[in-house]
Amino acid sequence: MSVVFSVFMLTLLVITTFAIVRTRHLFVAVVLTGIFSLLIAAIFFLLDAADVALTEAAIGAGIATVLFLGALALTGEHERGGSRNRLLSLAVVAVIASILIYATFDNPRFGDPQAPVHQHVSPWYLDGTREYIDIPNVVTAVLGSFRGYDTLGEVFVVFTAGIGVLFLFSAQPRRRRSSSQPATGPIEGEGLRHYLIPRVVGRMLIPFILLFGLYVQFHGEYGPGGGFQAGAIFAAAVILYALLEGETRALRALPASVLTGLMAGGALLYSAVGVAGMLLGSHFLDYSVLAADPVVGQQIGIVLIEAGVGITVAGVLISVFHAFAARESV
Amino acid sequence: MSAQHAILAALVLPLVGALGIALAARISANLREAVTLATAAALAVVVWGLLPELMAGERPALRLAEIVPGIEIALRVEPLGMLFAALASGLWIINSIYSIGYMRGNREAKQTRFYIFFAIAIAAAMGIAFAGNLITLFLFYEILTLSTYPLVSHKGDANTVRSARVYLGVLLTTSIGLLLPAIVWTYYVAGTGDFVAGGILAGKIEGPAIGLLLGLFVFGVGKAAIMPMHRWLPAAMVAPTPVSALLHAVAVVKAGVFTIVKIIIYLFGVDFLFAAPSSGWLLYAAAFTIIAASVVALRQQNLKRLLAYSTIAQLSYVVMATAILKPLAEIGAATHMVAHAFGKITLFFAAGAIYVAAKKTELQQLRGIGRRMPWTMTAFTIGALSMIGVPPTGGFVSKWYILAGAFQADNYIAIGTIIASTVLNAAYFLPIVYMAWFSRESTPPQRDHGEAPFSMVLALTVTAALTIALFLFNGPVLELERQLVEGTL
Amino acid sequence: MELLGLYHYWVFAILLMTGFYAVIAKYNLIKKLLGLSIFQSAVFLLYITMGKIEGGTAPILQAYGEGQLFSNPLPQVLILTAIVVGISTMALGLGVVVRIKEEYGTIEEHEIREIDRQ
Amino acid sequence: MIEFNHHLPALQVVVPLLSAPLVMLLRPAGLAWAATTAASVCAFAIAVALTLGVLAGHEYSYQMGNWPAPYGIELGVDAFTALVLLVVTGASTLALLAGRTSVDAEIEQPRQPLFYTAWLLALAGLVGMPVSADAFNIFVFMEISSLASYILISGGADRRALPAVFKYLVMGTIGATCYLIGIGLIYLMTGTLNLADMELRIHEVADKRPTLVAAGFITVGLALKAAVFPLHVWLPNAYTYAPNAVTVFLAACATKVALYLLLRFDFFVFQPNLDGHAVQFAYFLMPLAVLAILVGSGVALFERNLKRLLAYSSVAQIGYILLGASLVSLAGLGAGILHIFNHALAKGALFLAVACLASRCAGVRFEDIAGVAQRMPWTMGAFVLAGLSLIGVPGTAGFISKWYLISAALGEGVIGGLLVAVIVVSSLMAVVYIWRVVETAYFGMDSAAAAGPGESAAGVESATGVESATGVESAAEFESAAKVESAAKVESPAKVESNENTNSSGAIKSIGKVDGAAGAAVPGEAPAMLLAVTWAAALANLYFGLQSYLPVALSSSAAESLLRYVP
Repeated sequence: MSVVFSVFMLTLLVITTFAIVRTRHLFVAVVLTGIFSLLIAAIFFLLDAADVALTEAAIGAGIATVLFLGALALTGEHERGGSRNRLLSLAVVAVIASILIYATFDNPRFGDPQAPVHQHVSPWYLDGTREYIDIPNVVTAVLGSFRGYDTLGEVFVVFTAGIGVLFLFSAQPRRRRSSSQPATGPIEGEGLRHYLIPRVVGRMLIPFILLFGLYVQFHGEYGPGGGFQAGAIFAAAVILYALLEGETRALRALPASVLTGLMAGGALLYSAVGVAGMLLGSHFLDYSVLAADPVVGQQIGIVLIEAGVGITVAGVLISVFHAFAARESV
Repeated sequence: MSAQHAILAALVLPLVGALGIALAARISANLREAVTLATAAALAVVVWGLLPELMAGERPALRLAEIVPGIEIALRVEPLGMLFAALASGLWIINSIYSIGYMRGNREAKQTRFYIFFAIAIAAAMGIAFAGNLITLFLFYEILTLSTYPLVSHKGDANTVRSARVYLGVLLTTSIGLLLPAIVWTYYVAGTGDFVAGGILAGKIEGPAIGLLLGLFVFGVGKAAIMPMHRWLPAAMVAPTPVSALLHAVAVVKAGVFTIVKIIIYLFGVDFLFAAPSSGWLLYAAAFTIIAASVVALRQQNLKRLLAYSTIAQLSYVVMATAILKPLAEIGAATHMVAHAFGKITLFFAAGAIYVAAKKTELQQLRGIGRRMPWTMTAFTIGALSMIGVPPTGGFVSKWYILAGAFQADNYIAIGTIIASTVLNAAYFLPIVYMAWFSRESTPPQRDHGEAPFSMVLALTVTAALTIALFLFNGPVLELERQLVEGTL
Repeated sequence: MELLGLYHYWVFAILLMTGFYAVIAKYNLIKKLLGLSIFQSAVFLLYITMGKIEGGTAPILQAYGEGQLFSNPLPQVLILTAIVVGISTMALGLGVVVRIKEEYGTIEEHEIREIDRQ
Repeated sequence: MIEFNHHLPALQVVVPLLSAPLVMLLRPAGLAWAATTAASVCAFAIAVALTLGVLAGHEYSYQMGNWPAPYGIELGVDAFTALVLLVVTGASTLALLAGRTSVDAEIEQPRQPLFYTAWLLALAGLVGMPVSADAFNIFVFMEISSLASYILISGGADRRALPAVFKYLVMGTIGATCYLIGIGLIYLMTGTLNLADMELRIHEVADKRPTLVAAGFITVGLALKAAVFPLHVWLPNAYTYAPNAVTVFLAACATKVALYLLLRFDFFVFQPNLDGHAVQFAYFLMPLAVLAILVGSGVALFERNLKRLLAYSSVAQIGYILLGASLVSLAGLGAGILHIFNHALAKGALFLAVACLASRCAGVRFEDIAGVAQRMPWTMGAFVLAGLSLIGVPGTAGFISKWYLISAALGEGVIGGLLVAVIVVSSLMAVVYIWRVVETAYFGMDSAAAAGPGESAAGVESATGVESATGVESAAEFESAAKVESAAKVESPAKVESNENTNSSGAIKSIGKVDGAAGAAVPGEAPAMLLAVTWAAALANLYFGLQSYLPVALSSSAAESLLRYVP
């Protein structure tokens, strides 16, 4: 049953992809990309990757779609130009694809427990998590501690993107856009305040989203979840608020200065935990020295750094959203 | 002062002088020129001071830096280098005296720049003279190229810039394109690039590769102006005359042939090369250059261009003499470097004096000029005679030795070339001498002129005297050269 | 099962190349970015597929007893990172596209090249 | 308690990384600059300390989070790493010290803290890649550096910077993703991400298709990042339209780090284990390297924009590095690695000189810099010096790498002879394109000077002022040239260098005064700080041309460790 379902989902994924590339209507393409993300998240779930599925759903289907739509509002929804060198491109693509498919025939058998992937490093993680960290979610343990340095880097990637968008949009446009906004758009800075039903439903949703975010943030050690997902969910809540109540109000609730503080603060928190390990006589990012009992120390460390991740991700995503949204009204 | 200090001083003095010139120029032009002369004199004292030790058989050496393991900047005084250094430092004094007259008489712009780069070029020449290995030689060779570029492009107008581009282009192209690979090749096969009596390449390389490596070296040293790498020399005629004198007599072309002689004697080794059939082409290339350049010189109407082609021919004398690969011919080659230096600098000084005094550059304008400028034209005559190789001039001495070497080797091509070129030299120099003394001025000059400024006349008189002195008192020069070929005599 | 595994890898290859096609063949910059996003997502699929163990479950230790097989946590961790990297790149890319629109008035590559050539 | 030295590899990354969020919060811009510079200097000091340790025979290995490799992430520093770290941190520090005024001119004050934050992130990413011994961690830091580089380049004043960034972003992302695919396939086959562990385990699966495809993907992905011909198309525009300080920084080191990774993977992981990989590597890269050298130099010959000219020259120089590596010999690889260092020196100094020119000219096209040497003699002096190094004139750093490269090629028989010819021809092309710039700057008609005076009643007066100014300036210039020559001959160049710096700044002041006299019509020399750093970089070319112990020791040791599998 699950095999059939997998095949169905994968096939659907391919079809969606072709549709994204073919359509000339960028709005449609973006919405399809959201669907693509949901589909692939479902496939991840089938492949036992719950954390990844949750992240892909929150970030790929949620945030990315919002960002793309925000950009479309500023750049226009129709693709004018066609394709260049279609045949050549297709040929290149076909050649590389066949190389890749050629490679797959020597791959270890799908799901084979004896595959090198499952034999070498990962069993250690399962045992190590029990022994050194003692939390149920191995993904969180690996993410937060064993490969905590990657995650630190990842926070800084997000941070960099935030800096980048802020930097790009701090430049004054040299010429004002001539075309006006789409006629159906809401009034500037007002959000959907004149639309009663979305507003009421939306406002009811926001506290629950925030609550869910908190749950995902702190439940990450026990089940799927963690700072990235939670940060994205927080951001989603604020973005929803901004859509409903308007930019101005959202910015009043969470001013830009606070957002930059969040961006920097999360990253600093994470780094500070790392440096603390160093100062307490061990290596960078070694949390076991944070408490008398190394296992407790690891747990404290993971909670702290996950908090740092969440703060930065939320700060960056909200800032980026505001940057795109505010661009129109400049 | 120990010999090591003296070697270092020979390098540093001109640079200090350059700095002093720059500083002095802010105070007054007279002071600037005083600094130039003082530096030149000091340098001559230092360099000539090394002579007694060398005569006694010492070979002072100095290591400056090790660029990478096995490759170092090292200096070592040996007879050939000493000869070159003594020549260059001595002529710098005379050239400076002359320059002062020329630059002032001609009201040239940017005189400070001129003196500074002149000093740097002399420093580079000292470095070439005393280089203890190939890489050091190459370093100073390139510095010489670069430091003379501002001198050649001195005027700065479009034509000058174009010619200077040819100058730099040919010299850099040959040095990077051919000389550098040859140097790396040498280090690669021999493991060293030190100049050692008897050569370092014997047994390390064989067959046609010898000829190829020799070719890379000979054509890589563009400064020696072996055809077809000679184009830069006529192009560089756009430079002020003292610079031409520097290029032709003192530093640049001498550095070229000096390098070739040094490479043949100290890297290949005369005997090794003599035994290698693939190196025979060098003699033919040099002989061809001598004849071809002389024929071209015959057709020139511009005095400086004529002198340029004459230089190309005379340089190949040196190369050909070396390529005879017999000790007497090597002595002839070294002597010819000196003789040509004295003779050619006299000729250029004369040309410059004529330009400053009469603003004349073409051969046809020189009718009867001997009566207005007797000192200048007497010197010119002596220089021309030396070029032809008529006694009592230095040119005769060197030709004598080259011929003796050619007979030693039974090399009839060399003998024939020398005879033919002597005729050609006479054919393009003697008409000028004749015109200057015995023709009447066709049109009266625009202004009534006499001799050039005193300092110029003084300089050219001195060099003419030196040309004759080389014939009369050539003992020390030959003694140095005897040491040079000691191992092979 | 064997075939299903291969199918996963083939879908990876197809998605990758479809995305790549959009990047190299399309003029519209947003479309290029969408292609790039698909290109990256395909790699996620590659990693997650290799982490799957037959009969395994999500690597959360609490719920199961001894002897339970767990899927490989490491690819999942890597892909969590890669997803975040992907969205970061997209955000920055979109920012650049918007700025290009403001400066050039178009986001079609060939039109931008025309404008620059003038 | 672990001794401090042990932490150096981690601190190398953490210092710039941690400083980045702090700088973002700093106001005003000057403070952000100061903090960034301080962090960069600090990183440079750490790199120097690591280099000294490596030269003393120490091998650094650091376990992040105290988890043993291959389970945790390991950092490692050897000779090759140290060389690249020196280049990266050195370039950043010089560019920052020099770049204050240049950045002020190109980027508005309120945007600067963000700009400097991105700078530190780029620095952290660029040092994070070489020190990491974990394949995936390298990817993460690659992304940090890439994203940050996009930001830095997008700060360019010209709007063409934006399409350039977009192209770079797309190609960079594809490169990084290809790398990620390669890593994924190797992980699939070996189950590990640690490079040393990977090297141990890969031979078991060496003949499997995914491994081969992985090697291909990693090579291509990194080649894209390293702008290996023909994957270089993102580079010229990105370098041309980036802010000048950024060009100095990135041109000196960004592609070098990717090359480092490329060599590391191909030599360290693949070649000892995959049959015939060395030959494939050579056959694949040697033609590309030769083409890069010839095409890059060839395009530079006809380019009229100074920055773009130098960018194409970079494409050619990357070819040199690859050419050395593609010989797959100790000498060749050593020469290539050495050129990483020496090219960074030469190109950094050249772009610094360009920044000087840009600070006083309307642009850096040939029209804009015609005759500029009259009013900016110091700048052009440094440019000439660095240009000579790029050409490979003896006494400069560029000569050293050319020497080794030619020696290595000579060891290869007939093909070697052809390669020598290629190297020589492209050196000559370098002579031409550098000299075109020099001729334009020294002998061209200076439009600014010509247009400057004569506009007002004071025209005559200011014209004479200009004349006197140029007189003094040219005197000063040649004084400097003389001293440069002398520096070449004194035993302790370090001391000379410091003297030189004080001298030059003294002279700059005097020039400044003369300018004041000449009036504001004609801008004079570049800002003192910028000029001083430019000269420091140019003199470094001389220093390392005469005392090349450090880079040669590092590069030959690096080549030995990469080729240790050769019996």
